[in-house]
Order: sequence, then structure tokens, then C-alpha cells
Amino acid sequence: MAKTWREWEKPVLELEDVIQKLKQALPTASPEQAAQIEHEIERAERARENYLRIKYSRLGAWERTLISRAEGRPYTLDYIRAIVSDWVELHGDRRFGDDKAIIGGLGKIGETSCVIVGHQKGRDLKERKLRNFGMAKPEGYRKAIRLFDMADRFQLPVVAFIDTPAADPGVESESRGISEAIAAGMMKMFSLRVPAVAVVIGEGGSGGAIGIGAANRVLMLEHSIYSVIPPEGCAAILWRNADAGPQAAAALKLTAQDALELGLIDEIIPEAFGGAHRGPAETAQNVEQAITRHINGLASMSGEQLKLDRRTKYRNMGVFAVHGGSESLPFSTAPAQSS
Amino acid sequence: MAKTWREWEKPVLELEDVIQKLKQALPTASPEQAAQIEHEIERAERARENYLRIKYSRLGAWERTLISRAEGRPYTLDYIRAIVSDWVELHGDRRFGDDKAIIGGLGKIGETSCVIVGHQKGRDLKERKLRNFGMAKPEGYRKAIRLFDMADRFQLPVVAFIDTPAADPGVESESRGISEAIAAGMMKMFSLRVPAVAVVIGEGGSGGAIGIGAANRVLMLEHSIYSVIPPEGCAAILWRNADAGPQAAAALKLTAQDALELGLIDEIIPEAFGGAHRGPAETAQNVEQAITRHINGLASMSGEQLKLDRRTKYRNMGVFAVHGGSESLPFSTAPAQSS
Amino acid sequence: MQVKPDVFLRCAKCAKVLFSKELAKNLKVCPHCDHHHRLTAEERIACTFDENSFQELDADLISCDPLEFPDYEQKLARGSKATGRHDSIVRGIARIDGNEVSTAVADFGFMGGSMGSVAGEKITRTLELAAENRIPAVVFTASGGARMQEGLISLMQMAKTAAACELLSENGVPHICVFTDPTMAGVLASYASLADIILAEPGALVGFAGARVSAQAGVANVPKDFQTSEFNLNHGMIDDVVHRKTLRSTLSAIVGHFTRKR
Amino acid sequence: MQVKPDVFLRCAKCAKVLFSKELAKNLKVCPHCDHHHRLTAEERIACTFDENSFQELDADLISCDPLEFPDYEQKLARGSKATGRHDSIVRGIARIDGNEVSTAVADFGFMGGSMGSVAGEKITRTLELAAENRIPAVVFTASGGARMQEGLISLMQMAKTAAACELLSENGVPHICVFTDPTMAGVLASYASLADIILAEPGALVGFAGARVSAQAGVANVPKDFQTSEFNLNHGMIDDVVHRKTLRSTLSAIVGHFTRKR
Ligand SMILES: [Zn+2]
Ligand SMILES: [Zn+2]
Repeated sequence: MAKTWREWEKPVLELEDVIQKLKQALPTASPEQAAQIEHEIERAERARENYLRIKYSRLGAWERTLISRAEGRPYTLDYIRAIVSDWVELHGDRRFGDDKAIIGGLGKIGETSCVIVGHQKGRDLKERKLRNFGMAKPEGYRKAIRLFDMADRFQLPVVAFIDTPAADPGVESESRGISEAIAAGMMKMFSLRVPAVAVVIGEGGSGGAIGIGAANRVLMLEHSIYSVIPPEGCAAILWRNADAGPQAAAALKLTAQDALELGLIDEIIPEAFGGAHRGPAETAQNVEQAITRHINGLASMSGEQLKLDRRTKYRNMGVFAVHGGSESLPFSTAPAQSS
Repeated sequence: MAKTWREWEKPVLELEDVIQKLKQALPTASPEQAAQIEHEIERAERARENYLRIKYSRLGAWERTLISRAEGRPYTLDYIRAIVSDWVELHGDRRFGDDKAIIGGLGKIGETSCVIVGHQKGRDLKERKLRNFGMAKPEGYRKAIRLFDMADRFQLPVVAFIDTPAADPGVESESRGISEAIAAGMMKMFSLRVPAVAVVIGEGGSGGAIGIGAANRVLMLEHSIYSVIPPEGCAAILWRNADAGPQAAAALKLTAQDALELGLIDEIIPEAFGGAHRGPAETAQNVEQAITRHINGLASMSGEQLKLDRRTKYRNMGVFAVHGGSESLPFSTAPAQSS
Repeated sequence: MQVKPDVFLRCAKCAKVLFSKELAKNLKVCPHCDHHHRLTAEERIACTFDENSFQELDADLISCDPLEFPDYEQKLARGSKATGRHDSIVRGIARIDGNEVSTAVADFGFMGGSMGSVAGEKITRTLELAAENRIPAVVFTASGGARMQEGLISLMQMAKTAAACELLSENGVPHICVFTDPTMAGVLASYASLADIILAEPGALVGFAGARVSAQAGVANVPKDFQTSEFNLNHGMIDDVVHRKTLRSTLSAIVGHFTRKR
Repeated sequence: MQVKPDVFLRCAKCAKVLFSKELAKNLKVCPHCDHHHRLTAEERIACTFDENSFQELDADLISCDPLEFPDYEQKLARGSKATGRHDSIVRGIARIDGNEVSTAVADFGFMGGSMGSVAGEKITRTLELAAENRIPAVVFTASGGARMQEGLISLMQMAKTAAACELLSENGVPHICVFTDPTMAGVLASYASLADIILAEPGALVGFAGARVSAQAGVANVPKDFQTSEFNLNHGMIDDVVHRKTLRSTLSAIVGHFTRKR
């Protein structure tokens, strides 16, 4: 099975390559050649569309994992550029440093000024290193916390974009308390008296994701994933084989569709045909509409109601039963079982 | 003029040395010799007392500066050992490290459980280095802030012991925001809804001191100092001569007596005869009584009143006038002057 | 302490021979190298709280298998057999030198103390009870992290328990946590790190990323004491490392300071 | 900008020859090396706020000499002569793109922008006015620190202004600070660092310990950009370093985000 998005999409990518080359050849072609080339383009584009339709209509958990990590996929700053006006990026945790793997700032979505934070991956090798591959360190979460605090004090809604393989697992991060930073991020979000909307735009990687994800409304892009552990890591532990990623991905139920079914997220935002990377503008528009709709929906709630709404939402997550009993389980979605 | 406490107290220290040696000789002396030795001890002790009485009755700002830094002077942990029960030291700022130059914890003074913080100097060379000579780094102030926060949430009074030459001026401290840490320490104290009492037990060194000193009641030991800048630093800047310390000390009005006269502190706690270092137990008892009295005095105030009391106290500090005018100046203790 | 017929054991650290009775008498701390061996939840309760003061709550909560995850049911059954319990957390109400606390104690023997829905629910209820009754919460952790067999539901237990910590904090009720070996990943990155006071037993493994994750990520230059209690103390992450022999008295003093005022 | 008869100047950094009129047109930023020369309070006000929107308050507050400190009166007189003002802070109410703010601007020309009772009082009133009117506070710093000629009274201005910051924070009113060259010691360690949003001009000196203090303390291994705006940005202490040319629009956007909601 494919191990990367590029490998999995290889046939389409090749077709797209062919189409591009044909189009490049067009201007210098003779009229006869041109007709032929146009015909070929048309055929290739039809093939591409059919291929994409089929490929994207029966995506498994593993395929979605690959797409969620696709290099060409829009990242947080791409969405900010597309849908945010008057953007002012704010830096630093006022304690130790400025983490480039979590960005934050002030900006307007529609007519509403918001505090916006998000994981940021890098596009090229240099930026990827700068962004630490989207793996945030403690100071990233602490910057987010500082901005959440500002949002709360100044009554600005919070919007969080989630896109991280995991929090940074290095010695430095352990030394400065990555665990505490993630935990404090969640706790801070639970204290907010303003609307908070989180959107998983790519990889929702375990603690690294939930550290800025404890929102009133959690939305996921159609081909994003959200998981307690990367499937490869799960495979390495349970199957003693990192190549069992596809198996683990299926077992973990990490797709947006699974998460919605399990009642853990609120909505799936559709992506452009063939994935967000094939239609970033269209996808960004869908994201903007969804965020605006949810922020407006939450606007009627008081600060206390918003806080209670968030607490209750997560309070109700969990599936358990009572041994031999039939206690009513308002917080459980599964039937009582006897062990 | 003497540059160190040891130099300034030399005659007394020598007398004390003589007395000690005489006392050591006593057990092995013949009865005749013993009578003679006892006589000499008596004479020396009388001389010592006279000397101390005279020396300590006309202390200038510089002498008090020297005493406040005396090596034998009791430090924060000495007071804690003497007057605190059920002491539990708490470590760390939960961000970066555990600063040994500011200690903190939970303990009972009298019957009241308190949050206690304080600068800590080192007794010997090794401890002095460990404690960074009582110069705290950002993580020290952030530990204090964490404990202040706990005090506020759990309704425990705050007691702060101040004894620092200054906050740490190194590259590390600048990198991690020593200024922010000090400022945040003050701001946190202004948010407290519990009684806060600060005691300057030795050196109240500028920002490093006020960072944990914005209390409802600020007390100073009889021979402690509190200054916007170390006199040597002031001398170096204004007189271009670090040896002008005594001059600068006098100009800065940095003694407890000056601070009380200027209305900037609330009370002077008497020290044992000849300084706290000659009677640590007696001095500690005076400190305990003063703290207890002030905490009890503040106990009747509500959280909001305590906060307002603190804000108003500092709001009123400052001496200024109105150009050519005679605006009533409730916050000024000086007469209006025309420039 | 549960004392079984006296047998020879080997210290897990120094490998010296120990008598089980003697070890039990020494709170399972090796008399030779001071290694703190893991305690079962029952042992922890016995050596921490006033005699007969512990009253268990929610002993009957059991895990389901909502994802129908491979082998999960068997693992649950094995955990039950090993510990005689339905999941990794034992919770209840107890006293320390007379002062009442709401407590939860993790048992590493049940699926490595991992946090699924039941553990998340029990921790949450422990903190909620503390908030309601305005008594300190005292939690002993011992966990490899979130329970991956419950997938995203387990991850959400991190948020759920963090929300309960926020409730406690908002209500001005103290939250005390004792890290025992090991306290890792999803547990360390949620309610454990949010305690007001954090104590840890000497030498306990305390960290975010498991060895496997770190190895995969190519983490290098690992200090000798990496991810120990002592490492965390030195980096300001915990309040103190406390020997098991003085842990009870330290907890008692802390609970005392926090109880007197309410 | 105050434009005096055109004269030759030298850039304080690159020493290239500049025409005063051209420099003024360029907001006193060197066209060769981008060095941001210090602005007087008047110049700062002119290039920041909507035309004629600034209304000064408390211009008549004057420093006393409560400690009868050697040479203090002469220094005050010299500062007055240099700036035409009674102390180092100019405060008032103004607008940025129509949005009202309470503002204070420091003038380094008055005794190095040092903070004594008058500066402390004016900063405090600036923040109090912002809290009362629920409008953002916008403060431009430029100071060597506390004014030692007022002794402990000056130190207490740190606490006094910090208390005003707390008032602002409690009331949910935004506090924006712009660090200009230099922002040091007692000012950096009080209200300056307590702003919600901190911007800094490029290359400004921003730090706690003055060079003399650091030298006395034997501070070694000083990085090249030590105590600059950029150093502070890299260490997470400020929100951004903003060129003087875009400072106004950045401030306007920030004030806009904070104004729309109230
Ligand atoms: Zn051993
Ligand atoms: Zn230049």
C-alpha cells in the first residue's frame, strides 16, 4: 500500500503532468497538431476527472491519512491569507521564545475581529525546518494561551486551525514542560467566556492537536484526520510493525467521518473536488462559511453559557457501562455490557 | 570609610573574639587566674556593650547598608526555621526551572497557614553560588507568581521576605524576560484578594525587591535598606566614582527610617541589640509578632477591600506639584512648587 | 500492605535479593538502592490514608469496546484478572490525619494504567466531588498515557479531565497530584500537570514522549536523568521529589494547610 | 514633524550625511542604513495620530525634589529647557483612524526619559483614563529607567504603574505599548512589559540591566544583538518589530480590532 500521498496519487499526478505538458506545447503547435493536442488534453482531463472521482469516492482511513499530510495541502497561513483581513501576527510567549510551529494573531473573518491561532507546517525544506514540521514546543502552546487570554479579556472569538503530526517530542520540549503546556492550553480554553471554533485542516495529531482544540465547535475538513496516536506509532506498538499503518489507521477510526459518527466533532467541511490541494480557494471559502456560521451561532450565548457549553460538550465524551447493571448513562453512547 | 560590614564592625568583632578566648581559657585556669579572667571578661563585655550602644545609636545610611549585607545576618530560611511550622517548600515555575534565589512554600505562622516566598542568599561560598547571591532570575519571580496565584485561589495570606542586592542582570535572565517577570510579579500581587505582608529583612534591591514586594503592609527591619539603585551604582553614575557609595547612600535616603518618614513603608521592626546577627532568635520573634499582627489586622477586610487597599496604597505614592498652580494634591506629600 | 507468604524477590533496579515481607514493611522501597517499586492501588491506599477511611466509589464502571478494536476485549479481561478490578483507576473518599479528600489512585497493572473512557470518567468524578464538597483532590498517577484502543475517544479524555481541573481551579479547591512510576504522555499532558501541587516519587519515569516515539523522531543527546522525577524537579515542573517514607506526612501537611481555611 | 531650516546632519549609526528636511520627511529613519533616530514627543504624536486629534492632559504637572537630591533641580531645569516641557511624559487623548485612545509618549530628551513621580503619575492617569472610557491605551516608551534622584519614591512608581496595568487588565481594556530607543530597567520592568500587545522599533535598546550594571556584575558572552528589539522578539518577549513606516497602520489595525467590539 502507498506510504505517501505522492505515491498514492501517482497515476493522477502523472496525468496532471501530461496535461500540463500538452498545454505548454499548444502555443507553438501547428493548427493540425493543435487540434490533436486539444483532443488529447480533453481525453486526459476526462481520465483525470474519472480517476479522481473514483479514487476520492472510496477513501479508506489510510488514504485520508495520506491526503491529510499531502505536501500541497493548504496550511494555516494559506487559510489566513485567503479569508482573514487586517491580519496582525503576534509573536512570543513572553517567557522563553517565539515558536514558529504555532502562529497567532488578530484578524477579521467576515466582519468579526478574532484571535486566530494555528499550527503551521512549512512548504519547502527550509521553512519546514523553521516550522519544525508543525510540531510545536511548549512556547508555542504558551503563546496560544497568551492570545486566548487576550481574546477572553477583550471579548474576541477564538479560531484555531489544527494541523500537526504531534507536539515536539525532543529533549528541549520535555525540559520546558511540553506536557504542562498542552494541558494548560486545554484548561485555558475551558475557561474562555468567548466563542471558540477549531478546524482540523490536516493532521489532528493527538496531544499536540487537542492542546489548542478544546473549542465549542470542532469542525474537520473532509480529508483531515484526528487521532490519539499516529497510525504508524500505533502499528509499531500493537503490531510491532510500523508498516502496519493502514491496519492501524482503520482500527483507530481517525477520519472526519468516524469522528462525526462517534459524536466527537460537530461538522465536516467539504473540500474541493480532488482534495483541498486541488482547490484551495474553494476549500477556503467553505472553511470561512463554516467558521462564520458557527461563530454567529454562538454569538447569542453569554460568556457563562459558552463556558458551560464547552465543559458539557467534553464532559459527555466517553463510552462506558456499569458492571452487571443498567444505570442510566447519559454520557455514554454505548449499551451497558457485562465484563 | 568602611567598605564592608566586617571592616566597620572590626573593633567589636575583635572584642568579641577576645571575650570568646577568655571564656575558653576559663575551665583550665587556676582559681586565682579564673578570678582575673572573669574580671577581664566582665570588663570586655562592658566595653563591647558600650561600643555597640554608641555605634548602633548613630548609624548613617552607609552603615545601615553595610549591616543589611552582613554575612552573619539571618536570611529568609532562618526566619522560616524560626517562626514557621509545617513548612513545605514548593519548587519550580512549571515553565523552565527552579530558581534557588527565591524560595517559596506553605507554612503556618502562628495559627495561620500562609504562602511564604522570599529571596534567599547563601551562607557559604557554595551556597552563595547556588543561590546566585540572592539575585533571582525570571523563573524565581514566576515561581513566586505561581504561589501567589495559589494563595489567592485557596485564600491563604501571602508573606514575602525581601533580601536581594538586585535581580540577576545576566544574559540568560534578559533572554527569558527578567523585566517581564518582575513586572508580572507586581501585577499579580495587585490582583490578590488575600492579605499580603512584605518584610524587608536585609537588602531591598530595586526591581528585584519590588517584584515580590507590592504588599498591603510593607515592614522593614531596623537595619535593612530599600533602594531604587545600589548606592555604589548610583555613585558610579552620578559621581563617576563607585567609592562615593556613602555619599550616594545618604542622598538616596535608603534606610528604613527614611522610608517610614517618606510614607513608603508601614512599620519598622526592631532588631536585637547590636543587630539581627547578634540576636537572631529575638529578631525572629519580633518579625513573627509584626507579621501576625498585620495579618490579623487585615483579616477583617474582604478580598475586594484588600485589593483596593493595595491599589490605593501605591496609587498614592509620588511627590509632584502643579506648575504655577495650587491644585489640591492628595497624593503628594510635598508642597506645590513652581519650576 | 498485602503480605503474602514470605518469598525471595529481586530488586528491579539493583537486583539484590529481598524478602517480600521485609520489602512490604519498607513500603516496597529497596533497602539497598532505595528503588521505589510500584504499588498496587490497594497498597497505595493502605499506606496513604487513615485506617479504614477509604470508601471506594464507582468500582463498577467498566470499559466498552466502542471501536471494536483488535484484541481490546482480551486485554481488558487480562487487566481485570491481574488486578481484580474493572479498570485502571480506583477512586473514592478518604482521610489523611482526619482531613477528608477526594482521591483517585491508578493501578499500572491494568493495561499499563492507560486512560480510556472509564479512567477519564473516574478522574473527572474525583475532581467534581472535590469541587462539590470543597475538599482537596489527591490523585496518584501511574500510566503509560491515553488508551489507544479507544481511539479519539481516549484523546478526548484529556480534554474532559482538563475541563474538570478548570472547574476545580475556578472553585478554589486544591488539586494535589503524586506522580508514581510511570506518568507519561496523555496523562502527564492533561490532569496530572494541571495539579496545583505536584509531588513525585524518586526515580519515577515522567515524560511526554515514549521511548519509541523519541527514537522514531531521532531524539538525540538525551541527558542521563531524562524523563525522571528528578529531571522534572530540576526543570521546575514539579514541586518536589518525596521519598515514600515521608510522602504521607508531606501530603498530610499540604492537605492540612488547605483544609484549615475552609 | 517639526522642520527647522535645512541643515546637514550625520546619521547616528552609519555616519552618512543627511539633510534634516529629508530625514524629517523619512520619519527620521536614515535612508541609507534604516537607523531609526529618536523622535521628540511632538514628532511622535504628529506621525502617529489623526491630524489635530491629540489633546494634551496634565501638561502642568511638575517634579519636586523631595529628597533634596544633589543637582536634581538643575537637571530638571535643563530637561525643561531641552524639551520645553515639565517632565518626560506627554499624555493625552487622541485618535487613530477615528478610533479614540488614551495615550502617553515619552521624551528621552527630558532626563533620559527617566520615571519619577510625575512620569509615574501621568502613566497611571493614562491607564486609568483608558479603563474609565473603555478605550485602548497606547503608550510609547523611551527611558533609561527609574529616576534615582527621587530614590525609593521612584521605585514605587514601578508598583504604582503596575497597579494601573492590573486595573486595565481587570476591566478588559487593551494596553498597547511601543518600545522606542531606549526602553530600559525600571520602565521595562513595570508598565512597559505589562502591555497586552508590545511592538518595538527596529534596533531600539531594550533591556533590564544597564551596560554599567552588567559590566560591574561581570556579565560575559554577550550576544551581538543583546538588548535590542530583535533580541527581544527572538526570545518571545514582544509581539513584533515594526518599521516606523508601517507602525501607524499596524497600530491602527490593532486598535481597530480592539475597538469594534465595544
Ligand atoms: Zn535495589
Ligand atoms: Zn544611517
